[in-house]
Amino acid sequence: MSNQTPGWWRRTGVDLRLILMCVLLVVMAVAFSVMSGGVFLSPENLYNVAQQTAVVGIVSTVMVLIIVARHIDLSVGSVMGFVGVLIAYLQYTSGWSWPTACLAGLAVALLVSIYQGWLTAVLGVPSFVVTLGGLMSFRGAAFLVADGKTQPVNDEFFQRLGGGYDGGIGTTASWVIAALVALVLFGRMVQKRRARQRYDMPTEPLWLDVLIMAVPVAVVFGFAAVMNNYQISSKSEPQGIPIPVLIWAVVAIVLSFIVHRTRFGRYVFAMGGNPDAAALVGIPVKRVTLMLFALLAVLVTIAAIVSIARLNAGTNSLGTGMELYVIAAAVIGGTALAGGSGSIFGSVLGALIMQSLDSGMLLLDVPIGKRMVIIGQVLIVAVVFDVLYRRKFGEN
Amino acid sequence: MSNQTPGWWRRTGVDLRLILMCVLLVVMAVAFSVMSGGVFLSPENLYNVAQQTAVVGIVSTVMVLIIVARHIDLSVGSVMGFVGVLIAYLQYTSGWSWPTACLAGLAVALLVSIYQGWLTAVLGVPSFVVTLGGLMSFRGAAFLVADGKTQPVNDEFFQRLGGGYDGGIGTTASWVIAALVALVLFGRMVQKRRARQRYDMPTEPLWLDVLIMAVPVAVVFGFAAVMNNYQISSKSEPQGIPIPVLIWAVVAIVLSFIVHRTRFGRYVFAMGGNPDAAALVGIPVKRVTLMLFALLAVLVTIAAIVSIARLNAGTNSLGTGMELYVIAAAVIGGTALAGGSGSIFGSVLGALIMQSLDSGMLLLDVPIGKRMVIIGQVLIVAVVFDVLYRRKFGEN
Amino acid sequence: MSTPPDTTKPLVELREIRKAFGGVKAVDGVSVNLYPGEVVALLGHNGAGKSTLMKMLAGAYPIDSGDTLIAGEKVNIRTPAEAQAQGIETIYQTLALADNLDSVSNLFLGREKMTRWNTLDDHFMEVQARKVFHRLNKNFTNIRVPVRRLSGGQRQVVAISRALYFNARILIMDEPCAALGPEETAMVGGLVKQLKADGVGIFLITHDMPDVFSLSDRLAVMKNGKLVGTYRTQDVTEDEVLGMIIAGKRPEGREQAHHAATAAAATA
Amino acid sequence: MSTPPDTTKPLVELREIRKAFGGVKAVDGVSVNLYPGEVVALLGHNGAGKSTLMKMLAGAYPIDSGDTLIAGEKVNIRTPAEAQAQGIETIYQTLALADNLDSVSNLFLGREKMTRWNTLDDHFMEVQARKVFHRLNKNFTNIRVPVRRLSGGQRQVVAISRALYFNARILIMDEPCAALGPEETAMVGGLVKQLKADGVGIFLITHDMPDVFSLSDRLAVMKNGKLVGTYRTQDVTEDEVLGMIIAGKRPEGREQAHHAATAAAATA
Amino acid sequence: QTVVGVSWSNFQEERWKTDEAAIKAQLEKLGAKYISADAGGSPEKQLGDIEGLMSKGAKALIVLAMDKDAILPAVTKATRQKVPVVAYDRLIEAPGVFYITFDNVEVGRMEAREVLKVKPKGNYVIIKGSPSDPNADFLRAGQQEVLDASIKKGDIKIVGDEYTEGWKPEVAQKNMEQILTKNANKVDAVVAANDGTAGGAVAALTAKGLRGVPVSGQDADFAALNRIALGTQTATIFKDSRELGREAASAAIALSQGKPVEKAAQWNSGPKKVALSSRLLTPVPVTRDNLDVVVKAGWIKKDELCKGVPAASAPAACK
Ligand SMILES: Nc1ncnc2c1ncn2[C@@H]1O[C@H](COP(=O)(O)OP(=O)(O)OP(=O)(O)O)[C@@H](O)[C@H]1O
Ligand SMILES: Nc1ncnc2c1ncn2[C@@H]1O[C@H](COP(=O)(O)OP(=O)(O)OP(=O)(O)O)[C@@H](O)[C@H]1O
Ligand SMILES: O[C@@H]1[C@@H](O)[C@H](O)OC[C@H]1O
Ligand SMILES: [Mg+2]
Ligand SMILES: [Mg+2]
Repeated sequence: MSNQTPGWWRRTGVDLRLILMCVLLVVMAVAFSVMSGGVFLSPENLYNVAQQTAVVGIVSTVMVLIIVARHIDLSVGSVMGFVGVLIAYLQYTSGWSWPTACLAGLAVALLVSIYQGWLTAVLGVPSFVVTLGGLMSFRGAAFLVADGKTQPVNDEFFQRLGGGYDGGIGTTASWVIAALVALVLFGRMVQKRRARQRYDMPTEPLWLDVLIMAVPVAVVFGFAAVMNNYQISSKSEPQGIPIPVLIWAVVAIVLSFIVHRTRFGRYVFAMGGNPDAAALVGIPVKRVTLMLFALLAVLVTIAAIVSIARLNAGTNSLGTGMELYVIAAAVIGGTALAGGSGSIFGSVLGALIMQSLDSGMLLLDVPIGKRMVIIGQVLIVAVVFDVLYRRKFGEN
Repeated sequence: MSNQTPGWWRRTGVDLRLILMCVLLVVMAVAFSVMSGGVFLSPENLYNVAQQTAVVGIVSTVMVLIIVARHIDLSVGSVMGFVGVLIAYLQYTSGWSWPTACLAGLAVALLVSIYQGWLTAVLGVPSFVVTLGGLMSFRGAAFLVADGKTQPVNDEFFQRLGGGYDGGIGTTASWVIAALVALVLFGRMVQKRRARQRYDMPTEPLWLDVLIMAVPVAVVFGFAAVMNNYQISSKSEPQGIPIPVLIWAVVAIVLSFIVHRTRFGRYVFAMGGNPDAAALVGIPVKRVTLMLFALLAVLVTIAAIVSIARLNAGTNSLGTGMELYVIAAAVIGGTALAGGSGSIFGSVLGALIMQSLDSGMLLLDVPIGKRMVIIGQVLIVAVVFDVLYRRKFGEN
Repeated sequence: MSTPPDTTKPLVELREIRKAFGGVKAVDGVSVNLYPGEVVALLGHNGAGKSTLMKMLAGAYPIDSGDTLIAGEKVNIRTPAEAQAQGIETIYQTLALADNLDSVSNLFLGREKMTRWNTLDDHFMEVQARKVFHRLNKNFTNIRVPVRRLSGGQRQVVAISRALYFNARILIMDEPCAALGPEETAMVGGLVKQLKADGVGIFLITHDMPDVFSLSDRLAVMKNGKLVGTYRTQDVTEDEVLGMIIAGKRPEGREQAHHAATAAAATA
Repeated sequence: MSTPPDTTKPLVELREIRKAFGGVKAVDGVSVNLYPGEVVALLGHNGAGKSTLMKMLAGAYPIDSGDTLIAGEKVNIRTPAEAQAQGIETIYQTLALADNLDSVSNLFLGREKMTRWNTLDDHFMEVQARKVFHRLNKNFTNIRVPVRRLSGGQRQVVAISRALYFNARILIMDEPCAALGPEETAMVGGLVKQLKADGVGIFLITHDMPDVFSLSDRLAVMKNGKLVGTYRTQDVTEDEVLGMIIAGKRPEGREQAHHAATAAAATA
Repeated sequence: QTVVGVSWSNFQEERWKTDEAAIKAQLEKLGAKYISADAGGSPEKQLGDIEGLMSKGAKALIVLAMDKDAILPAVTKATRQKVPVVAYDRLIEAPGVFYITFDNVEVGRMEAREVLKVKPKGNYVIIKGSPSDPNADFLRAGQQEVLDASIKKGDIKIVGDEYTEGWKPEVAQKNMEQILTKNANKVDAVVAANDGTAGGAVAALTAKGLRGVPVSGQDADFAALNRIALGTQTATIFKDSRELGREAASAAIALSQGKPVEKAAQWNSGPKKVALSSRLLTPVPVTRDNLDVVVKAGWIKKDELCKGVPAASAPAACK
């Protein structure tokens, strides 16, 4: 959806900026690996980084859409904390089963989100203000749920959602999933070529289309292979893809689909590009905004579930400050704060870059103070790069 | 500068919204007073609230201008922490005198701010991103200064700047200042009437001008009287106006002057109203932006000084999360996040409203969770009110 | 489009329409109607209320009071989508394009063609878009670029195409040529004539007198939110029209025409 | 303004000016000049590069290559402020007003009158503004309201007044009447004539042929960033001008005029 | 070379720097390698940190838990991989964990006891820690145990009991000011959760000219020790983190080699009653009278301790 790519890159539908970001990620990984004596690229560390990134990554995907639509949500961290503690509380203190507790959590998240969406879409209060208030309020609410007490979560199945000891899907399932992805990508390519031929539109040369398809397929298989190579010493089988990462992947794919192939996605971009025009051409702006906030609620709930499953507990500090990382991931991934442009895949890369940086520096024993200084500046550098790129290729 | 006032209010140059906010503040104060058995309106509590608000209030005044110019600064809390620890460190550990330490702190703040301003003004990186990076980086820097160690501040004169035991200016000085304010206001009124007559412009009836002048004069004298009524039992003389409040007042007056009476202020508003137009009519947009960030640095340094003087120490957590309160105060005070409109006096009211709410609820023993929920929602309510007001009086 | 339109019954009747913004009476009791196959020029000074009146018909603003009849039936148009459902298409003075989307997406914005799996049918839309744009401008090929990067004229082409593609019964054109060069302007003139022939009713807002006289059948002049009068274009001179716009002075001895030109001719 | 201007020396000479945005050659080797007391109309299709050329003269865009001479001297105009210092005033197509400020502030924006204590002299500015606005529109009194709330015509009055108040030597008018009704347009026409008489040189961008023929001394036509030609207005017909704009075809047998109308007459 | 991973909760309190130095030194002495991570106060992040330390090859872990429940997944993972875990300073109640601490509840008890000694009767203010740090509640519970009897008797009245968001001194200061005002300054003693918050409370008291109100904290922050020397704070609880660090490091190495830890004892008085091998060090309350403890222990230098203390009123340790 972000058509900033020059020359023939544009024709292929590949965003050069994202490619450059992938390169950045790879360079970073290799550098860290060298400096840490190979540890960074070990299956174990990659498994860790992948699942550590999942929570921020899940929320970032939808934050992209929120920002594209010219909104912002500063309350995601607090709401996630609130919903997380609530779900844990309902299981631990009230003894609910985990599915009921999660549904209740979702219901509350929807209420919160629609309340905030309503203030924004219908009353016209800027979302920055609404969610700034929410940031404070719902952190308080997270405390009130269980009076500040940590709520352990003990259900073993539920814990798997967090990607812990039994939280990988195993080798077979990992291979199957990789194969499925390859199949779908292949099918999509064939379908696209057919459609273009049917409408007499020029198609790319076959080798190019195959290449464009081959790269992600290779990445997926590679990832599965690495994850299938990581075995916890006390277990008989390797881990395979961690469940949180699987959830994140599904979320990212669904959201990409929404962006590229549904009305809702297109309307979100149109609203971000020119809110007045969107209203005038008959887009139900208020409804779309409310739906967007509802979608946010769903993903925040998922993130809350993964988060407490991973921690085996809901704490009232859950998600504190997360909004900053979520927004940063979206922005590093090329989402423009002015609205109207952004990409889901970019947010995935953005989240990975930030987490790799953090994990990598941890491996190198960079002390906390310096680490914070560096992460902040890398965020800026990433966006400087984005700004210069846009300027170079003719954006005003 | 915010010309949203209907009917004859506009003619008088009085902003109806600010009047309504004053009313809100008074209502709140009275309600808290009744519920706390008169404690809220006691001189002692008013002294507390006034000086508790000063730090946030000082930074809010300039945050108004930043937001008016279509920027934002999320790093104020971290930068204040950084500069605060630095000043304390230079005094305590390096043994510098307090004025030198403060100057060094100011120099560092200017460097930081101009670096951020340069990224924003010259490179065109959105200030949201730049200062989000700064929020992380400078919190790390605050830790690095003294390796996380609390730095006590012992100079007695310096401590007075924080408004503590000897931090009031005493009765006589308080009366003198009140009288001076009255004189200046009177002079301004006379001068304005003369100028309008000279240019053959209609003047308001004398009684109205006198009334408009009388209200602030009464408030100032009232404030001085109350502060002169607060006596610490172990002291022989009442406190009088606390120094931090005096600093805040001076800052607010200077900034109001800048807004209304200087080119710089007008340019900031013009840039916020229409950045393209501002550049086309020949306003040196980059220079003005850099100056704005420099001004911010000065005020953040002042706030840092007051802050560590008040706490008698610089701690690495100083100012954590403050950006939210500062922005909230500006926004409650009627500053529009879309840029182009806002008022310094509004930010003063906004800061007072938030702090009164917090301090009032503390007096009433409202537990922390509920307090957070309420403060967040009051922020939203204040802006809902603002939005509805603007809508009613014909803003789009 | 193949059956000849019934040109004797008004397509649109606006009756005593009013609209105020705060204290400003932007539109103040205006009645005007439009017949199939007819072009009514809406004239008036800046701020006369022309755009506001049309925006109400287009569903962009709610009406304060007054009635709207489409093909004789009273309707209540509350949103742009409802107006479109009535066959009303609008070319806004501000173009109303989503700058970050490409021309194809803009053409179909709000009315996307979906595949049978209810996903966007991008290929179909692209092919259709090429055809439509080609009609107005042969050289316009970079239709997959965000419209932000197009020239003023190309942007206007997109906006005009939006209104044409969906087979409007009623077309509102708010200064469609303001940003256009002479060539493009001539093209739009040709289009208006063709649509007329197809039986579309057109409201045309313009400040350009030659356009008024070459394209419109009737003209309605507004001043300060009020209607000065409605005349057959052929009955008035340019000076008389300017007199109405500037001074609000009705030309002497001219009869107002509340019927379509043809209808008036029939009853005459 | 009282000494008669020297109309034999060009006020502005633009030589081989070039400007590209990314790959687009917006202005491609254009040379044009302007004499005191002369109106040069700048014509061309949408996206021809007219606004870009003028924005370079106004200091809004940097020039890629080419020379600018003002009153015979080579200058390097890098910012709008530097252009103003050269006596160049511009009425932008987009008006360039700060919507949140009132008309008085906008009139003086960037050139505020200061008191002797270096503070804004609001009273002086208000009094002056009343006079200036009055000249263009007698009914324009709510000058202390943010310009956001003004009608399109009133906003244009403010923009035009900005350019007039500071005694321009050179005036750039980029479609100044696009949003104006006939009355206001006539007023602007009158103003142009008066400024001409005062010896001001004017570049006028417009799409309106009647304006071209009634106001300009010479006309320069651009197409796709290149100059098609420069002619004395009285030497060409409307059809020839349209031919140049649309097809880039130079009229046969007409001599180009690189001198002011008067100068050309003198040498003829 | 054995690699020992240390996971810190956050470095905001100044004591952890000392702990770190001690652990590092001891590990070096034992020929082991120190690697570490800091969770910046986030339990979520701490999980990732521990995973990172293990992938970096840590053969033993020392964990300062941000949240004793939320840390369990990482600890389980470690124990399953046969990586021994030392619960450092804060309890982690999982089988197999070695617990070494100055008991937080005990610290709470001491904080209250020191103040109670000086002011057995009167109006008490409790300044609690961060509402999102479970230790705040342990401390509070310990304090309550000590004060309970006097409260029931009516000797002591709790006139203020506030959490301190993020352990921030400036918040503690504001809260204290409001509590003072509410009670017309009739406050006789303050029990603060740590030295940072105690600092805020002292600043509030000083500003009201209330000198001589007993205030206690914990951590033996340099700034707090200086206050004790100056007479503005009554007591801090000195948890000699160098000892703690040293012992923890030795324990980690022993465990990683499958050897028993010296002086270990069984302990099972956690909320879940899990039996743990443990080592409980005794925290030392430090007051004006025994300030020399910290100097003798080499914790702080005398000139730092006594900075700005007038000779006339100087405590013994400064003479
Ligand atoms: N959204 C709005 N809010 C407030 N006032 C408005 C709004 N829209 C229009 N107006 C006012 O209503 C009046 C009519 O405006 P309108 O745009 O209909 O004029 P117009 O005839 O289209 O003028 P133009 O020829 O300049 O396009 C003007 O006084 C204008 O200021
Ligand atoms: N800031 C910019 N960035 C990129 N391209 C630009 C920019 N400004 C103008 N252009 C391009 O330069 C060319 C010339 O534009 P310009 O605005 O000068 O045309 P114009 O002759 O003024 O047209 P109009 O009659 O529509 O005002 C166009 O192709 C336009 O798309
Ligand atoms: O020592 C204290 C620790 O126990 C607590 O958890 O965090 C704050 C510290 O001061
Ligand atoms: Mg209009
Ligand atoms: Mg132009």
